[in-house]
This record gives sequence, C-alpha cells and structure tokens, in this order.
Amino acid sequence: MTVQTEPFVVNLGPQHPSTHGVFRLRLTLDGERIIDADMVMGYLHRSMEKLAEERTYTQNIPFTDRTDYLAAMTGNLAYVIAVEQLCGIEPPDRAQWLRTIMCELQRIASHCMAVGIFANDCGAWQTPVMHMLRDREKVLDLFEMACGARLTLNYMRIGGVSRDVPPEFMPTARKLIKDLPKKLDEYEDLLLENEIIVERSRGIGVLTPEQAMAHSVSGPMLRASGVAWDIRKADPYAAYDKVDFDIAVGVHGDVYDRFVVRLAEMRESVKILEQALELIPEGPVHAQLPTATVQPIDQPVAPLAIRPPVGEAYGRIESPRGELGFYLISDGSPAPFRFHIRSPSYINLTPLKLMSVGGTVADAIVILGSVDIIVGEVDR
Amino acid sequence: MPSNGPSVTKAIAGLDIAHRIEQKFPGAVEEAIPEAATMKADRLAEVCAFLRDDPDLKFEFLSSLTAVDRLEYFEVVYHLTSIRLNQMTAIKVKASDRENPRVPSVTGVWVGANLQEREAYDLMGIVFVGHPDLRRMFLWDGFDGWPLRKDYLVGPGGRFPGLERFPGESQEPLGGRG
Amino acid sequence: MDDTGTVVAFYLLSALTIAAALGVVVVRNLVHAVVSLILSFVGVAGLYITLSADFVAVTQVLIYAGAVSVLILFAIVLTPTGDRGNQETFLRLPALLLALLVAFTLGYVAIDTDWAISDREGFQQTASVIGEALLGKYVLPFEIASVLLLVAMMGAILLVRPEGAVEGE
Amino acid sequence: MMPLDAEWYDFRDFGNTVGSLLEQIRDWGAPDWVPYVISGLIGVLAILLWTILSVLAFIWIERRVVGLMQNRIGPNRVGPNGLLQPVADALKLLFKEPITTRNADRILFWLAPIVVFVPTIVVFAVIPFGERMVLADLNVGVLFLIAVGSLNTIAVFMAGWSSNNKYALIGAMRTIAMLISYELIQVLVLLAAVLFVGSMRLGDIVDWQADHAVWLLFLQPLGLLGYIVAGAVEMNRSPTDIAEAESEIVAGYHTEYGGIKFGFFYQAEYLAGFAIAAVIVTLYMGGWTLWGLEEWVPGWLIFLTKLYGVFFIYIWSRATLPRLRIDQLMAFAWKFLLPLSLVNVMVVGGEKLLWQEAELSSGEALPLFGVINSAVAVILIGGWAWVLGHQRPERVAHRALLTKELGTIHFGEPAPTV
Repeated sequence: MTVQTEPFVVNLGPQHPSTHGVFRLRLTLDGERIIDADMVMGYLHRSMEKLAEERTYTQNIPFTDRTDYLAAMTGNLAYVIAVEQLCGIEPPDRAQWLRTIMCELQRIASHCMAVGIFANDCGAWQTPVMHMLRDREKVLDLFEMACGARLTLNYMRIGGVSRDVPPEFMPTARKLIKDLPKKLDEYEDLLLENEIIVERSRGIGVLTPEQAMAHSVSGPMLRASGVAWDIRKADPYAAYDKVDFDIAVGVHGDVYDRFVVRLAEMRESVKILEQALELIPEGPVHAQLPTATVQPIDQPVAPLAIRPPVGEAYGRIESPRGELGFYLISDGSPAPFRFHIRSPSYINLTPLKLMSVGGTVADAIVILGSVDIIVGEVDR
Repeated sequence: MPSNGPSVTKAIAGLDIAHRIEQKFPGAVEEAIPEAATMKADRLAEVCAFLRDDPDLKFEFLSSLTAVDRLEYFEVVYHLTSIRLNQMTAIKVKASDRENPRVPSVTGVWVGANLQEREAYDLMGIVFVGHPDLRRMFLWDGFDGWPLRKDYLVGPGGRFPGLERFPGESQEPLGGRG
Repeated sequence: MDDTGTVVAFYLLSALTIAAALGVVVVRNLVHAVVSLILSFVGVAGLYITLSADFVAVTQVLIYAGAVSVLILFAIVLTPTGDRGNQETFLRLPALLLALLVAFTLGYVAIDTDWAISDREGFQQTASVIGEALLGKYVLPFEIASVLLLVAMMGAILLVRPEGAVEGE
Repeated sequence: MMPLDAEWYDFRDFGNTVGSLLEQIRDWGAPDWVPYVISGLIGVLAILLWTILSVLAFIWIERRVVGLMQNRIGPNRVGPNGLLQPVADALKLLFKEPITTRNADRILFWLAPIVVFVPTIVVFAVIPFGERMVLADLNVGVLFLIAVGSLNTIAVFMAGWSSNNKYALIGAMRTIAMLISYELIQVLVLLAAVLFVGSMRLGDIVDWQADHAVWLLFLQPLGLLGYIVAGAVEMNRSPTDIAEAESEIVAGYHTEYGGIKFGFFYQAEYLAGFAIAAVIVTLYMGGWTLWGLEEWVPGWLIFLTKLYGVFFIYIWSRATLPRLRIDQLMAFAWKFLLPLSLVNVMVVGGEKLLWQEAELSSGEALPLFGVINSAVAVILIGGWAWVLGHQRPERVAHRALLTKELGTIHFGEPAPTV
C-alpha cells in the first residue's frame, strides 16, 4: 500500500515574485515534487519582429534596448553588427574599443543582477542583490555619462557608436574597475562558500554538455556544463581579438556552476576592461556610411538613410545571457525584410522541463533563477 | 559574408555545404547560394542528422531557427554551429504551400529546436511535422492568423507596403522588392 | 469545587466542550469538524485545570489539541477532495444507537457509583508525582505502552512505504 | 537578594505598584475576587501594551537595521528618521478593505488571524519579566510554552486551507510538517534544561541561575543552539522562512490576507519572535537577573534588554542567510538536531546524577559541567557534521575553471577549490 496523492497544478506566475517578469510556469506537483512543467509566455510579447519590418535600420536600434533591458548595450551591438555585416561597414578602431568597454561594463551590470537575484531566489532576503545593485549603479553612472541614458541606452550606431565618451569617463571607469575586484571578493566571501547556497544549488538542474548543446543552450549556462564556448573568443567581434581573457567553465553543469561561472565572468570582464582602458586609441568613433541618396527636405536625414544591398546576415555576439543573434534579410529597401532575434533567454528555457521535473518547487525557482531570463527578451 | 574583424569561426558557405551534402545524399539539395543551401523538405531529417554526426562537420548546436515569408513561399532557416570545430553554416528548407505550409521538424536531431519551432509555428504558421508539442507560444490559443506573415491583416489597398523609400528620397527605380 | 469561580468555570467549560463535540458530529465540512474537535479538546483541558491537574491539562493541549488534531488535518488534506464532506451514510442510525448506548452506560455508572471522597490534600506539584508514579509503581505498563507505540509507528511506516523504495535519496 | 522597597514608586518591580493598588482596593472593603480580577486585567493590559509598542518599535528597528546591512537607507520619511513609519503602516492596514476571496471558507478565513494571535500572546503569561512580574506562575511553565506554541500550527493550517489558494495550502502543509519536526527538538532541548534545574516553573529556573551565578547558556550550549534553530523555524524567519518563502510560494499561508487580517499575522510573527527570545533569555540567559545588577536596575529592564538583544540575532540572520529547502530543513531536524539533542539529554541527565550522587558542591560541579558540555557540543557538532558531510562529498564549494582552449569539454573534471 502506498499513499496516493492527487497531482496538484500550481501556476507560478504570471504574477509571482520569482518569475523575473510576467512569465508563467505551470507546475504539476505530487506533494512537493514536480512531475510536469509547462511554460506559458507571451505576456510581454510586443511583436518587435513585425514592427521592425516597417522601420528603417537605424530606427530599429531602440527596439534592441527593450528586448534584454538589463543588457541594452549588447542588444544594440548584436543588431548593429548584423547590419554592418549586411552593408560591409568596418567601424573605426576607437568605436570598436568603446563597444568592447561598454559590453563588458554591461556584462558586469547584468551579472550583478543575475547573481543577486539568484541569491534572492535561494531565499536571501534582498541583501546580496542590494549590494550588487550598488555596483550596477556605478556602471549605469558610466553609461549615463556616455549616452545620457541608464537603462535603454541606444548607444551603438551602425558603423560605430553614437558619440565619443566625455573626458571624465575614462578616469571614472578606471576607478570603478580598480574597486570592483574588492567588491567581487566581498561577494565571493558572502556567497561562494555559503553552506545554504551550496546545499540549495549543487546537483540541482544538472545539464550534461551533450544535453546542453543539443538543447541549444548558450552563454553561462552552456559554459557551466563544461563546454568552453564563448563567441568573444570563437568569433571575435569589436576588439575582443586584441584582449587577453579566459573562458570560465563549470564542471558539474548544475545551478551552482552557473552561479560561479557568472561570478568568474565578472572577474574576466574586469580583466578585459583593464586592458581595454589602456589600449583604446584616439580617433573617430563613426565610420563613413554608404547612405542612400536622400534630398534633405527640412532636416539632415542623410546619415540615417542606410539602404543595405540585397542579402542576408546573421550577426551574433556573446551577450551576458548567451548567444544573441540577429538574422536580417534585406531586399534593398530602407527597412529589413525580415528581422529575427535569436534570443538567448528564450532558447535557454528549452531544457527547463528537463531540469526541473523530479525536483521540488524550491528547486524549480532556483533553476529558473539560474537560467537568468529577461522576459522582455523571451517574449520580444 | 563580410565579417567584422578577423573571424576565427570558419563560415562554411552554402555552396560548400551543399556540395558535401550532395555527395552523401544525392538529390537532397534543392538549390545553393553563398548564404545558405536549401534542402528538399523530405530529406531534411537525414541531412540534419548527417550534419550533426559527421566528424568533419559536427554541427551539434542549432544556433537559430526561424521562418521567413518570401511572399511566394516560406522558408525555414537553420543556423548551425559546431562548437568543437568552431565552424558555422546555414541551411534552409522551403515550404511552398501558402495555405498549409509543412516542414519536417528537426526536434529529433536537435532538441533545442523545440521552442524555436513553436515560435515559428506561432508567428508564421508553419506546421512542423513531427514536433512533439506544437502549440501557440506567445499568442493565445485560438488567435486568428499568423502575424509575421507579410499578408497578415491585409489593408483595403492590398498589403501595407511598408517603408519603400526614405522621406525625400529620389524616385529612381529600386532593386529588390520595389 | 467550592468557590463560585470554579463552579462558573466548570459549567462554562462543560458547555463549550459539549457544544464543540456536538459541532464535530453535526458540521458537514470535515475541516470545520476538526476545528471544533480541537475546541472541545481545549475545553477538556480547561476542565482539568479546574480540577487542579495542571500537568494533565497542559499535556492535553500539547498532545490532543496540538499533535493529534494536526494528524487528523493531515489525513483530511491527503484525502481526495470528493471524500472530504461529512456525508450521510447508511451507518447513521446504528452509530446513533451505539452512541446513545455508550452515553447511557456512562451516565448510569456515573450516577450509580458511590464515589468515595478522598480526605487527602490535593497535590501541589502534579508533574513530579505523575513522574514518580510512572517510573516507580507503574513502570511496567508504561514501558509496555512505549514499546507498543513504537511497534505501531514502525508498522505504519512500513505500510505506507512505496514498493521497492530505496533508503535515502 | 535585597528585598524590594514595596513602595508603589519603586519601579524596579511593577509588582510593587500593583500590590499597593490592590492593598488600597482591599482597604476600601471590596470582596476578595475584585483585586484578583483587577491584577489580572492590569497584567493582561500591560502585556498587550508592551507587545504592541515593542512590535511597532521593532518594525522600525528591523527595517532600519536591515537597511544598514543592505547598503540602503530604510524608512526615513514619516516622522523624524522614519520613526512613525510603523504607525503609518498600521494605520494603512487598518483602513484597508478586508477582502475575502470568493471561494474562501469564510468562517475559518476570518477566524485564523484571531486564532494565530491567541497562542502567541498567551505565551507571555508565564514569562517572568521581573521579580514577581509574571502573570501566571504555572508549575508547568515550560510545558505550557511548548503546548501553546504547538497551537500555532492549527491557526496556520486554518489560514492556508481556508484561503482556497494553492500557494497558501502548500505554505500550510510546509508549516505543519516543519513545526511537528521542530517541536520535538524544542521539547528535547527544554527537557534537558528542566532536568538540570529540576523545575518546570520558569521563575524557579531564573532563581536557580541567579543562585548559582551561572547562565544555563554556559552549561548547555548544545541545547541553546538547538533552541535557537527550532525557534527560528517556529517563528518563520530566514533561513527557515519556508512556510512563507517569498520567492517560491509568494507569501505562503497568508497569501490571500490583506488589511488588518494580514496585520494580525504580521504582528503574531513578531510576537512569536519575542516569545522565542523571551524563552531563550529566561531559560538560558538568567532571565531578569544579571549577577546582582538587578538590585540597582529594574529587573524588567534587564530582561527586555536581553530579549531585544536575542531578537536582534534573528534580524541579523534574516538579513544574511538564504533559505533552506523544506526537505533539507527536515533532514537537518531529524538527522542532525534530534540525535544531538537526545545525546544532550543523556549527558545532562548523567551529570545531574553525578552531581547528586557524588555530592559535589556547585562550585566544583558547575565549572566542570560547563567545560564538559562545551567540549561535547563542539565535538558532537563537528563530528556529526563531518559524518553527514562525508555522505555527500559532492556538496562542496568551488570556483569556475578558467581556460583558453575553445571547444573543449571540462565536464566532470575536478574543480578548483575555493
């Protein structure tokens, strides 16, 4: 005789403290054990791919801020890289270095949130995330200095960046990356050996490298499964081929490894930034663009009027969440014929069911936290 | 493909990959352009399995799967990455039936296609035959139409033309779609 | 039972206990029934206090109102939803008859017995006296009861163990 | 100990004031029960007033302290330094619409906040706040604490079940499972204390500690640790706030509660915290005595200082620690705390026997026992943790591996240690 219990369906979300936005996870439970998990999304679907087909290439840049709103710089960059591939534009050196600096700052800011919120999902009552927000704020201050915005940055341009950074940017950035390692030590002291974090996350949500690759998982999740794959090294964009850094990989593929990989990546980002701030040359930040012949009516629209040749391009970069790709098809008109975002948050969710079935509700939350989704990017 | 900076990833051009596939599966390639090779739909599964398992290709990682409405037909684009060999390629498959486009699912080859095929089904209306759980993803069940298709919500004067020209652009004849 | 306070308390608590006990039987909702069962347990604990049996009273709250009722609640929650009502069954009449019989017997015995009143003083510290009695005079029954409970517990665990369950994780 | 003044103005013991008041009433010729009832009423009112003021104060203190720990400011808008924030919160809760969800079980839904409040406040009846400042000096005080504490479970279950909400039901089930496990630990550690002192009356325990000039804390460190953990579980504070785990089941059993009904749960939670702190202070930290200082400083002031100090530990842990998973918490109770507290009871029993049989003086016995028990605690905790840790060698902290080789796979390799 065994105790027979009824399966019990719980909707985690769309309004739930731990779904990181309006995301719904339909869990079928047997007691506290999960026997089925189903994702329901689309609550934040804004149809960006359709909207982009009616706007010029330049007008589409702000959309890319609003997909992954915690890493707007990388969103911008992936898109402009795709457009540059389409048009064959080579941005000047300083722009490349600025892109590298901004992306790494963005990675630090984004991983701060990811690690902090992950600790929150483990049940730490806001403390780690509050401490990490402190550092994220400093990064955002730098962004504000560079482009005037803090969240939806819209800094990258096709062929470069929107403007050069002000003179006070470099000293502030140097000071920040000088302080950051100490802060990172602090976080590692607080979290890395924390017995409860280890208990909660070791051996949970394990993905073997084969499973991770088959599920198209990318970014820190893929690296946590032990696969040394980083587009910054594999297919260097911006100035990543000129800096020296390591790929952080995990060896167990569990939630804890995703967390330590993110922590280690923040250190690597600091390393990249140190080099980038030394190596960045002076010069223009914007390339000459092959613009369409546009007669200025009342205002100079010429630099914006890009008309790429017919063709298609898949531009991808390593965003904090994984492989962020933009697949663009041009038919020679001012607007993309097809604009597809390969969003890492969305595709990293593929193995969610595999990881969470068999665990408890608390595990599902921690696993979801370790995937580090941004619902703006999941739904687009 | 013009790339940004010295590329380390080896991009296997569509012609090249088409050649290799043709050697293994004669007649499986429908057409090949430098960007991508187009497969015949009925041979897709075996070609994909070959691309994944071949020791020289090892495309274990499905980077991106998406569908494009080419007006006359639909095409599904697969961007493949080989992590171990650091190379990349793209293949395509066409679905010419506009009313009921059907393409075989590649979830059997790459599990990662699961959500991406659901997305393509949801927004473009392409039925992936063999997909384990083909339901709407972002839109609710019962949503009418496939919003990413070019003819979705056709206006009274035909398809909304989109942005054909920049404001103030000269009216010289355009290539491509125009 | 001499001062007015105790008498008033006795009748109030008795009323509470009986009303709650009736509630257990009458209420249709099983969870409500358990809640009134707990109330009745608490009432009985109060009655013990008026009898200056403070240890027994507190134990009553601890064991019955706390632990036993929680077990009952657990059992109810684990039962499929459909069976959770306090439904009418064909056993209604026999149960009523049986209950009346028991009540009658108890009442008859209570009235008929010539209760002897002890002239000894009441205990000041009931806990220590109970402890000494249990571990002195009544040590054998006490130990037998413990062993019996242990066996019952192990049996229960064995019964609900899933087939072929492995130890640990 | 110096006898108290027995004048009404001697605030070292409010019992004096109440005593002279009752004396006065008796002098007026009132019947015997009048002073009895009045003293009871005064005690109840005093405790209620104290709890409400303390809770209000501690809402502010907790928010400010946690704010400090979290690098932010905390409430600072309402009143000077945000002091009136708890009052504003309470007013807001009072004026909020009391929503009852449609399919809730109305009776239990409304009853639960009241029922949860009763046991938490009744606990304070047996706590000696100062000399003679105890509302009901029960012979079985310690047992009473446990019994009343166990009633909380029912209220929580009522709240969770009647809400007709799945999160609430999960929260309720978790609470019950947790409280049953940890009540056992509580009973065992308190049993050791009672065994050593030889009385279940809390006043006697305080007196024993004052007479022997030692806190039980030094004699039973293991018991104290067990009680601190069990207390954290009972009051639902991190790292054991599993019943209302915010990131998992929204707010657990009180998900559907709002307005003043939620306020009741909120206050009950703080009160449970104070009750646990009060028990720790009374049993393990000498209660209202402080090695003679209580002759000069009011005993209740000493008691409250200690109580708030102990409560601060819980605030601190809340701001620091993540949450355990329910099965880990249960495993911790059954596999770690239960064996340890059983050993603790046996050790303490043996010591008590030794003390009586060998006719040691307390000057000899107590330091000896203190040293022995501390050593036992350290060895047991360390040893048991080692044994349990060896069953799961994979649960160790490590760092990420750093590599430059692209495309390699490092799964299953040894990880760099921290």
